[in-house]
Amino acid sequence: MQLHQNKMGDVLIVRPLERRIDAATATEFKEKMSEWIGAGNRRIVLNLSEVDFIDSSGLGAIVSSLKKIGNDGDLVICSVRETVMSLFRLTRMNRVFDILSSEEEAIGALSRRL
Amino acid sequence: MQLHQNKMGDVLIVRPLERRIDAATATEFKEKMSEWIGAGNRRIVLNLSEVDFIDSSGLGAIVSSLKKIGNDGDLVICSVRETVMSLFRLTRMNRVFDILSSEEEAIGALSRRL
Amino acid sequence: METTGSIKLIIESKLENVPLIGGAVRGIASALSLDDVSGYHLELCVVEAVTNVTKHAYTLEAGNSVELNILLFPDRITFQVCDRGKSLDPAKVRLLRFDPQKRETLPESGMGLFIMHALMDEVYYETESGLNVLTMSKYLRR
Amino acid sequence: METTGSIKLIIESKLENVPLIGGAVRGIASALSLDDVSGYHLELCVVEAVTNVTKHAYTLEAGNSVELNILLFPDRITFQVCDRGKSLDPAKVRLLRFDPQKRETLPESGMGLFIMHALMDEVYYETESGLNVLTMSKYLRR
Ligand SMILES: Nc1ncnc2c1ncn2[C@@H]1O[C@H](COP(=O)(O)OP(=O)(O)O)[C@@H](O)[C@H]1O
Ligand SMILES: Nc1ncnc2c1ncn2[C@@H]1O[C@H](COP(=O)(O)OP(=O)(O)O)[C@@H](O)[C@H]1O
Repeated sequence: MQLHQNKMGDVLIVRPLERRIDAATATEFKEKMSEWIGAGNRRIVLNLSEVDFIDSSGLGAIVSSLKKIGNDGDLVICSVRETVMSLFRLTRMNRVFDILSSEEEAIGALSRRL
Repeated sequence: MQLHQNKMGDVLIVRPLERRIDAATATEFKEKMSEWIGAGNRRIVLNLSEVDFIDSSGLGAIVSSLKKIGNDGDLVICSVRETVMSLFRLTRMNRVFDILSSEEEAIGALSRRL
Repeated sequence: METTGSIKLIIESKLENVPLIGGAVRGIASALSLDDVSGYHLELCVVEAVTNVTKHAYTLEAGNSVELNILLFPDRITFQVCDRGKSLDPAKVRLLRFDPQKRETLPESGMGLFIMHALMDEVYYETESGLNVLTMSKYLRR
Repeated sequence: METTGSIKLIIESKLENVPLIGGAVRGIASALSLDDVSGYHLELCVVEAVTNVTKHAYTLEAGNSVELNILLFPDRITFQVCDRGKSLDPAKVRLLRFDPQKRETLPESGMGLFIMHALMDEVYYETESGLNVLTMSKYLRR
């Protein structure tokens, strides 16, 4: 699974370049995120603009990253397609994650916090 | 196969309401067109805006309608999607039919003729 | 009721094949003129079911076959996911319970069966002489 | 070369089932991130092949099965359309010849094989002990 990453100040922006986060790719996603969190990244924006399919394994991997960050940081999500958004709503994960429309807004939301 | 039809002057405008003109629907398409041509319609606009799949049977049915009209009329096509357009090009049928971008232009093209 | 069309899809039990079944289901939904979100929901339920068979019924062992029958009826679409692996223990079907404010309570797995039950109008599971069949139906307004 | 994924699709020989195979192929193309026109071309070739089997190999008689294997390789996608009906006479493969200015010369059929040969990179047909297999491959630039 290819993940594009770049940093804006102390915010890490991660953008999966593949259309699917599913059982076949979730483990790799989780491992890469875990590595970056382990390296000290505590404020992360996950840009889902390219992703048009997430299943429960993919969602689990995103939740796992949030838990790994712990309580002194946050994972904010942006650019979610209508299809994928329906999964966040169905599982009530839209109440767990801040979901913003653009990358700029997501960075802004993280910067105002802490 | 559902076909929407209306008349503008002596021009008959036919718009298939289904996404596919294929082997399963071509016969019905051909029969309905044949009926309308038999009833005296000689200038016809075929609006393909809803259609995102045509196979060789569907294309054959459109060609058959043109032949049925004969040489004292015409069948002009409009609102063709890029996908379907590639079939007209591949089979050189873009040199047989006038293909216009909008219904207005198609009606205009037919009205200027004869 | 008689079907108005049907198709059978078969893959070998490998996670790399699951996106092919998923893509096929989404494409069929689109050919049936369903909207994007409905197509995603059908793909999601089928992917959850096929992934479960691959992971749990066949414990990620390749060389087994997972079969999906898609049956179209005038008023609904039905999916049957069939395997000859370990059967599902119905006790495994759980509610999705967590406190959005408490990160440590958030689930990282166990959401698949919940999703299928939430999105489909009918879900049932049967085992007969070693064949497990998960049947899911969705009524269509068209 | 080893496949990176494969799936088998089976329908009964009825024209009403062909859009299901077509939709599935287009959905798989989209899951592979192919663009719309490429997806349409793959669907078109498969639909032409499956329609031919239904119409010509099984002369529109229901109750027979048409099988499509889709094989993914790192550099290409391969489709095998299999039937046990009447075999294709290779003499039937014709060029598409007509004068665009002369309506009476325009073809109303006989374009299917031309389309498959024009859009695919490789097309071949084999019969072995009653099994007819049409194999079509398309190289992918990804
Ligand atoms: N097809 C199946 N065959 C056998 N066991 C299954 C099957 N589907 C689900 N299970 C069992 O039910 C549990 C819950 O499944 P699910 O809700 O899909 O979540 P997950 O797969 O993430 O664990 C699985 O962990 C597994 O033990
Ligand atoms: N799978 C097949 N099995 C048997 N005969 C076939 C098959 N495919 C094609 N043919 C023969 O080749 C001819 C040309 O096929 P095609 O170019 O697809 O045009 P069409 O199907 O419109 O006739 C058909 O009319 C048929 O006689």
